[in-house]
Amino acid sequence: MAGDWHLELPDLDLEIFHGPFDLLLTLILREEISIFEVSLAEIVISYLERLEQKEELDLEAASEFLILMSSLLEIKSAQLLPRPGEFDLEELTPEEAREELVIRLITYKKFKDASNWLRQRFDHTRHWCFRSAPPPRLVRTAGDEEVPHKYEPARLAEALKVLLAEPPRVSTDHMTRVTVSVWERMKAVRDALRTRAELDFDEVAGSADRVTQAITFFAILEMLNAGELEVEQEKLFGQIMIYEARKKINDAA
Amino acid sequence: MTDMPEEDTETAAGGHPPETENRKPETAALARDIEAVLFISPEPVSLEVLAEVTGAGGEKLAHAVEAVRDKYSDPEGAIAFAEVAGGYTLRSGDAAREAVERFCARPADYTLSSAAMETLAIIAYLQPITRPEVARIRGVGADTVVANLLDKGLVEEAGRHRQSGAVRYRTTPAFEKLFGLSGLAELPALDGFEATAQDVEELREKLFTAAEKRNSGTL
Amino acid sequence: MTDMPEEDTETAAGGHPPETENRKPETAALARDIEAVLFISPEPVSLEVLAEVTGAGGEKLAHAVEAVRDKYSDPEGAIAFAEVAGGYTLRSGDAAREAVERFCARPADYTLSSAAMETLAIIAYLQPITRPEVARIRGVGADTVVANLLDKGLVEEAGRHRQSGAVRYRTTPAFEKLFGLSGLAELPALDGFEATAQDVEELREKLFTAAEKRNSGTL
Repeated sequence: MAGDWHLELPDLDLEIFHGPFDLLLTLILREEISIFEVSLAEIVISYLERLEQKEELDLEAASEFLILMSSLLEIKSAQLLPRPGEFDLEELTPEEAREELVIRLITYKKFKDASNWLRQRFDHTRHWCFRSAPPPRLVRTAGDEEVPHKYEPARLAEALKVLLAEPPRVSTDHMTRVTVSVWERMKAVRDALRTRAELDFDEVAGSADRVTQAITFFAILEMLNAGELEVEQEKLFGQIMIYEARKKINDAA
Repeated sequence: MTDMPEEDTETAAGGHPPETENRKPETAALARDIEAVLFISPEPVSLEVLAEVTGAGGEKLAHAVEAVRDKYSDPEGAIAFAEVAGGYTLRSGDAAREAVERFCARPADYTLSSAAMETLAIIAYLQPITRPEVARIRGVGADTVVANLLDKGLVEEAGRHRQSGAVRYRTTPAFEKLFGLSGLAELPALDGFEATAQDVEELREKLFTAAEKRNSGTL
Repeated sequence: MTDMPEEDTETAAGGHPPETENRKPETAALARDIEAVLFISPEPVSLEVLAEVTGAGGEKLAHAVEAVRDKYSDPEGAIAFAEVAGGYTLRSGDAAREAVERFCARPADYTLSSAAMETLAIIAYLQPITRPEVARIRGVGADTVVANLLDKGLVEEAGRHRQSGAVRYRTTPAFEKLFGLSGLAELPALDGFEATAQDVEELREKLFTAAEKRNSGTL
């Protein structure tokens, strides 16, 4: 991600975050930070800076990060993005979203604690080395004659039937995979702005799935920060209007 | 071994003091056989296999196993006894760790990221479990992490989910070896990590307060 | 072995009797390191490698190696020291030979994991078939599973795919024994599929289609 970011970064060490729930937990449990006081844009930016410093774009990490941010958005989204229904937000009220999140975070935390137990165990046992030598060949005798008749052929047919069965469509968990990139969405916004001066958020992402909406939102935050765009939202739950920065200035002038 | 009345199993060095009378020559020979089998086997050996191979069983076998365990109980020893993955095995001793690591040249190789550790914990406790289920708990896609764990041989496939057809995963004996677990039963009860009602309340409270601030404030 | 009156070389614990003055604690630690390395190494270890790994050399190293040799010199021991093929190694002791032979002669374990069963079914019905095709049908990598089946002698290579050059696999007579089949013609019929060339192609296509749906649906 090219660009010069000279923002004051929030008091966050993103190195310590490994997953969305990690981030959420940390943000929420650290007394001094309320997630609603943390600008998503700043987190995105400081993250991108980090990527830049590493001089390599870890797409895997970037994807994870975006999903992570969409988790954050999950709380904000009910309030930030236009109304449920229009945006297919699964009809979650902010209260429901919060409750859902509490449940998920608690479940996650349980396994996080279990993984810490494993970590301690691992620190102690990781140096163990087991003998890797194979048994001596001298007495190794297994030949075809000794293969027992152990399975019925029907087992093979059963195994294949499982593979032949087309599964019922399960609704895709919106947090498991990112299929769009922030760069793609930036391009979509730029393309849309090429022919006019202003754009409603709905027009670029309104009919898209939730992850695409979230990522489009980050794309806009990024372009906003790069000075490429300006964004207006007149009231809570209101329309988000997007302008190309230059054009708006020109209009004003 | 019949001609060595007081000799202990592995080293001829030095006679034994008379107080070790409970180790009869028979037990010594049995312990030696067990020791040799544990040494030769690339995998942990279960009590059943030891019984099959030595022809001994019950208390006698158990005592002989204990004799081997005792023999390798010195924390400064080169070789140590371990009970992992449902069997007994010998491993390198902790004291020799540095030399062993230099020899294996593997230290960096065997770090596990937090993501890997979390995923392992989830799979260990909830096995068999599918990738989407792991992803849901961690809140992040599990494909790469699970692929890495598969590569390292720490998890393996365990059939498919009946409805979705998604592959389910479970931990392997290699996982138990790496973490020095005699079996999955050795994992502490998950209830022990359960958040307290107070934790839950606190979390809910903080989210709630944050939301209120949000409603009265700005983005 | 904790009751051994004369502490042997590998344990640094305890003071040494005055008569073994050449065995300083340092040598004991060195001997322990050597012993551990010989224990874990699948191959004989040369003096050069030991020098490299322990950082010791010359007389000091030679003495430590001798200490390990001494430790394992009991003809009745479970483990013996051997100098072979330009290196040192540990092997099972002669006295334990019978137990070791009984252990090694146990029949191979032909228990198939569900992953192995699936892979075997795919190969059986669609043979000859390449690994990438198996992976595509199963939706997960097939390398380890196929390698295991090769190890067990249940599948074997059957030339290469003309276009891709990928190795193709087929089942073996051992596979037929394991499933009590007198030939591949005895494979149970799948609904609507005969073992004709045309039907096999159709089966392959159906499996590919189902796999795609499964993978796009559940992630």
